[in-house]
Amino acid sequence: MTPLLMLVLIPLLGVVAIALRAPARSVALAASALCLGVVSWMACSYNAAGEFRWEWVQPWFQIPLLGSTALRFGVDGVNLPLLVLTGMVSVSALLVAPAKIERESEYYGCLLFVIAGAYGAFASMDLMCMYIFHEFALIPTFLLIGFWGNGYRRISISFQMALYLLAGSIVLLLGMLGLLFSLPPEIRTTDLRVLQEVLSSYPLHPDSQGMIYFFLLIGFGILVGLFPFHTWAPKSYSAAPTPAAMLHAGVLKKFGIYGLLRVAEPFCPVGAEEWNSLLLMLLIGNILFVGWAALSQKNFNDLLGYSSVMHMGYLFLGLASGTPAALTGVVLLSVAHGLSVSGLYAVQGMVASRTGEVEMASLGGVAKKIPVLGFLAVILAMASVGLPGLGNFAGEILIFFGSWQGLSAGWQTGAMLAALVGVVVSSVYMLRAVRAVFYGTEGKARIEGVGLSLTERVALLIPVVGLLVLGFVPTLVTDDAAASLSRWFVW
Amino acid sequence: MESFVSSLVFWVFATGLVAFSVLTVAGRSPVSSAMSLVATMIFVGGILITLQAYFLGMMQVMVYAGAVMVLFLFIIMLLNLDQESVRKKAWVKALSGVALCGGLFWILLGGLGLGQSRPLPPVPQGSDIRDLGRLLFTEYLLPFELTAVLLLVAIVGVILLCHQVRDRAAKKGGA
Amino acid sequence: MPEKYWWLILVLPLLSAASVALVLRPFRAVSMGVSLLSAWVSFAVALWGFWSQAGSPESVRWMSVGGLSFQFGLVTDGLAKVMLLVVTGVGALIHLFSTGYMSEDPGKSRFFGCLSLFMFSMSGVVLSDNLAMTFVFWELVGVSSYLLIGFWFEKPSASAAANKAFIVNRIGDFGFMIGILTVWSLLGSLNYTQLQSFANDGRVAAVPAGLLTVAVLGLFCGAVGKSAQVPLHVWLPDAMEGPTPVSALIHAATMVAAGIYFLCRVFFLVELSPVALSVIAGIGGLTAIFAALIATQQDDIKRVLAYSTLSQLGYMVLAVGLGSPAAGMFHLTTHAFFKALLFLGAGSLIHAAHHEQNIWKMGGLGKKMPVTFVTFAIGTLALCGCPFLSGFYSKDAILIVAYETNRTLFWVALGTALLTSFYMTRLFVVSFLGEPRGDGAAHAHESPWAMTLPLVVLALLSIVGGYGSAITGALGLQGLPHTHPMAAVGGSVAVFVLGSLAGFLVYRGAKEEKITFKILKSKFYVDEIYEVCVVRASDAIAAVVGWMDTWIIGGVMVRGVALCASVTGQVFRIMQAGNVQVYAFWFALGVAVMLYWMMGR
Amino acid sequence: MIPTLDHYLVLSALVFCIGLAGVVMRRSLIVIYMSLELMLTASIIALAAFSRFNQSLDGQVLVFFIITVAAAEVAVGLAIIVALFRQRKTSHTDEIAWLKF
Repeated sequence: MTPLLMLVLIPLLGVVAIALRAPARSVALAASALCLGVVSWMACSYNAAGEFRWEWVQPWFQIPLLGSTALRFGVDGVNLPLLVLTGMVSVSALLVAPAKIERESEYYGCLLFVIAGAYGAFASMDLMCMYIFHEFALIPTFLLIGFWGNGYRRISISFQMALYLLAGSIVLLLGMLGLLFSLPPEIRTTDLRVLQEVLSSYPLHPDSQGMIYFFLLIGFGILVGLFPFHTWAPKSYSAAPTPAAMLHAGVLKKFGIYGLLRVAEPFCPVGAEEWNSLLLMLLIGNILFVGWAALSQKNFNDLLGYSSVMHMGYLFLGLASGTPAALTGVVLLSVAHGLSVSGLYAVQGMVASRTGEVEMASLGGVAKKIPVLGFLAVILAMASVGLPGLGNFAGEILIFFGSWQGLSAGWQTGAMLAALVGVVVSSVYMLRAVRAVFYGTEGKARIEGVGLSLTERVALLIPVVGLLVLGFVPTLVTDDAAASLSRWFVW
Repeated sequence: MESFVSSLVFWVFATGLVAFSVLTVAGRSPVSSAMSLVATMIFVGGILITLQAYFLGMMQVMVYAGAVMVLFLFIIMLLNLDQESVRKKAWVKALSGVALCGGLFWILLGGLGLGQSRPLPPVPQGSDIRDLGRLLFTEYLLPFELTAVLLLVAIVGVILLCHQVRDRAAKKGGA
Repeated sequence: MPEKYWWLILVLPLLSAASVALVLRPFRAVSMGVSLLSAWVSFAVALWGFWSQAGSPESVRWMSVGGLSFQFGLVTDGLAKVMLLVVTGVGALIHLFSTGYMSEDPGKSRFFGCLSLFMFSMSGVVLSDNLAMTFVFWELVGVSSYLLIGFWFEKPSASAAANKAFIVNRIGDFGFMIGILTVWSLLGSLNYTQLQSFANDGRVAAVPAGLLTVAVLGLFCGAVGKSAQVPLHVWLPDAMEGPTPVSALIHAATMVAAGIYFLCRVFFLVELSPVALSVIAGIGGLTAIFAALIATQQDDIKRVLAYSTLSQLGYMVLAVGLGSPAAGMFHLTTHAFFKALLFLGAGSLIHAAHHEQNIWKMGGLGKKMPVTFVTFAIGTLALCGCPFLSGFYSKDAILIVAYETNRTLFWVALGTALLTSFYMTRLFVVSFLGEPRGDGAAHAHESPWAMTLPLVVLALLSIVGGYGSAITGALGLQGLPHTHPMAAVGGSVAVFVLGSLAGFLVYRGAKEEKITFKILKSKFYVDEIYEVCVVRASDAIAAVVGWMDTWIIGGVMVRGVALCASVTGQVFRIMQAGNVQVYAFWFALGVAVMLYWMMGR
Repeated sequence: MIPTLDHYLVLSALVFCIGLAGVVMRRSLIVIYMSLELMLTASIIALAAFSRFNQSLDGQVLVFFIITVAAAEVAVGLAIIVALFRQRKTSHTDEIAWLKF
């Protein structure tokens, strides 16, 4: 019973317990806390310097053409931090989840499904298994937005999101199948580690690599919110209930990046080279276009959605440059970004529950009425803007230095400059939001229910403490990540 | 000499057949088209006779001209259908129908591979009603039984359709 | 093992800030005490460090991946020791002053927490031994100034000023990061000592001049952002929204000086690109004259002092640009003393006159507040360059350097000196002499000892500062002028006398503003220009981009796909006419087409 | 002119197309049914001709089956028309279009 299987099973058992009329919220909280315990135990006792640990294989079903698809779990320096991120965000999301809500058991059941899907997706070492777990986590998000979301257009938004992500998954599936079918039948397997060894010794044919990489890039890009395919993200996050928005923006979005890092970049290096200029152009769009779109947002919820899409641009910049430092920066920044975005969504949820208002124009004076919320919100806002001493900055500086090494061609430094301008733009809209919502005197929206309850304080403390630890001691993540990446990539 | 007579007979029947079939299709009132259909059936029987399929000729006349057309007439009388009123945009439908059938006829001609002179050989020995019966009850026994089942199903179907109608009428009448 | 003690200077303020934030927030007195203690202990360590020859402790590894590794070590050469003395010394005095000034403010513990955070990040800027760490503390200093400017966040103007400060600093840091990345890609290292060795053995000279200029100008752009030079100076006057001790500490003595300190720190790189030197000197001179002109027309006492700081910073940058960082640093040290004194004096005036900041509503405070009066007088004289005071020596050094190297900039500097003594005398005369014009000023009384003691100490320092050869000697920087050409020294004395006399004559017993220049009073309309062509323009772009995002990408592309799916559905629906014959027709047509196709006609 | 196989085939094609025209053009259901019968008889002619041409009786057996099937089909068809007429009082195809989408 390896810990990884426990990570997936505990939430599912939680769902079963909820189905058997157990009190939904406490079961969900217990399950996610238990998972966090398991994950942190794994994090502490992981000292294999980039090697794989706790591997576990369970043959699942045989697809004649695709070779043996099996439940393969494994952990190394790259996906362990993401698992820890999932643990932390899921606990803080469930702490923020409201106690009394109609149809409570389905609500917490869906949340647990999302958590199980996320754990499975990040822990799996098998192409198909990764894909299936990700789909497994998408459906409950669709339900969560549809039933318990906010805003009168949430039904159409949840449909748009579900269809958009399914289209993305189909493109992704095309890429995966292309990858599998370009292998000679006898060695065709979906086991990522075997694939990595096979492909590092004799790589695929260059132009088939180009095609595969393109499909994988667009497929993962849609799941993450790459520039032209990002419109579903801000709308669906602002329509989603707070825990769902935290889990989806904080954790599930990172699956696309993790996929690109684990599958697309190492297996098709020639393809990556070929599509590099396209990716750079799209990520400039991501940073500048979405950045300026964020500037024009009037609603605190949409602003967070646009800001999380914009920060994806930095992750893509790291992936586009492909140097060891940049890729390690991608791992670190995705963890830090996951924490800061989920924290900010938690703050937004608390402000919205107290004032019932989301428009920034009519908010104000929250820091005066609830000083603790103001204090923690400023820290989280500063983190997402990239203040040194907090995790995001360490990730961003690694990506900037790494991509400055990697991107030598003239105009590619243009992409770098765009990313740096993005830092200024992100600080402008984030500070405007903090000023509009927290500073100043009370706006039209009355603030009642003064003071943060203990669960809300803990829910916010988890990301803040995580960010501070990452900011001061980033080697917790970077050493193991660098070791595993150098083992996984062929430089 | 007798070949001249048989060809004459064929042409008479053929022209009659075509004329009356046009009449059934283009007939004004249903009764007149029913009557012309009876004539067509009789001419088809004749054609079969020229092909030395005497039993089938007789069958055609008796079953079709007799039973089927009587059924038609009975229904026409039962429902006392009136003249068909010409709809406003009728010419569109007529034109497209004629175009379709002309095109189909032209295609069929192309497909039939005419022009190779394929004279009809003399009828071999043993091709009369007895052989037909033996064939029917040996080689084609299964299809034969199936047609029996088919007819049974048809009868049950008809009863079911019409029977229900009367029930509802009675209930409506009673309520 | 005495090297370890250097870490105390960083660890103590950080611990005090963290303890105030997490635990001590409700206990105001305790948090004030903790922060005061940490400030004075770190000042003591700085003093010990200044006299002892302790080396710098070995560096700590922050992060290392492949070829790229970020270390965090301390540099403890002469320059750092002097700057550290200034920072911690002035910081400790201002901590003491703010115990009095902020005594009745409810958010006092938060204020002292932010002050400790600032001390941590400022000493970090001074002590860090490589470019990456300097950048880290650079941004931390920016954030702590954001928190302190926006201390009274209920006031919309304060939070707007805080945002403006942080964003303008961020724009400066944008250039700074580009400079760091270029230096790193050109020379491969970030560590100052290594870079210094590269410069010495000529590797830097081998670098293409254009790229080196870009790197140096990038680094200078960071200094422009932090030390509020002309293009990015707009945030400093608005930063006066913060409490006065904040203005004194951050916007007079320490933070704004970080830019000049950094320029002196990397001067071995700067001097290798003459283009960059001339740009730096040009911007320095421009800032000096520009700010001095504006200062003559300001009515708010803190705005006058803010613009005077701007113009003195211009002086220092001018000195560095003219190739003598030593003069710049010397002026920085002396300026820190008397500008902090002037700001604290203004603070005690405001505190006494019940938060009245307009000088035309003050007046006659000299008699009521003797200690502040005397100390403010000393500060004003030092700033104007009155002989035998510290200001005279440091400003004189810069004038001599300007006189020897670049004559036009010499006249600019001289003109600025004239304007400086004019507006300082105007300020002094209007606020201290004559009768009280506002009711606040009418029943002002002397501030408590906690506020006046630092004034006296700073006044002594402003007098003694000029003679401290120990300071100039310890700097270890080159470029201090040895000759004293008569024209420069004579000119500066003449200008001092002329400016103060004019100021005194014009404003003696004046009831309201005598000379008004519309353009100067409204600060050359720079704020309005920025508002229109930067803020409003980017909001317009944002609106267009936002509209495009929701309608073009979100609407046309996404909805478009959905639309064409439903349109094809509509088209096929028309075929299902419901009429049996139409079906028969289509059926027959299908058969015909298939036959036609099958026969390959 | 001795009638060869082609004559019969042309004849059956002609009758078939006339029947089809009737189905497609006429509006009343009964006439459509009659033209349907016409199409069936066309196939009977062709089958008989081939059976004669190939000198085998299989064609004729098939004709036999066609006739029985046609009979069953007419019975059910007319029952439907009767039921329809009783329900909707009409037998014109363009008034029977309730299955329209």
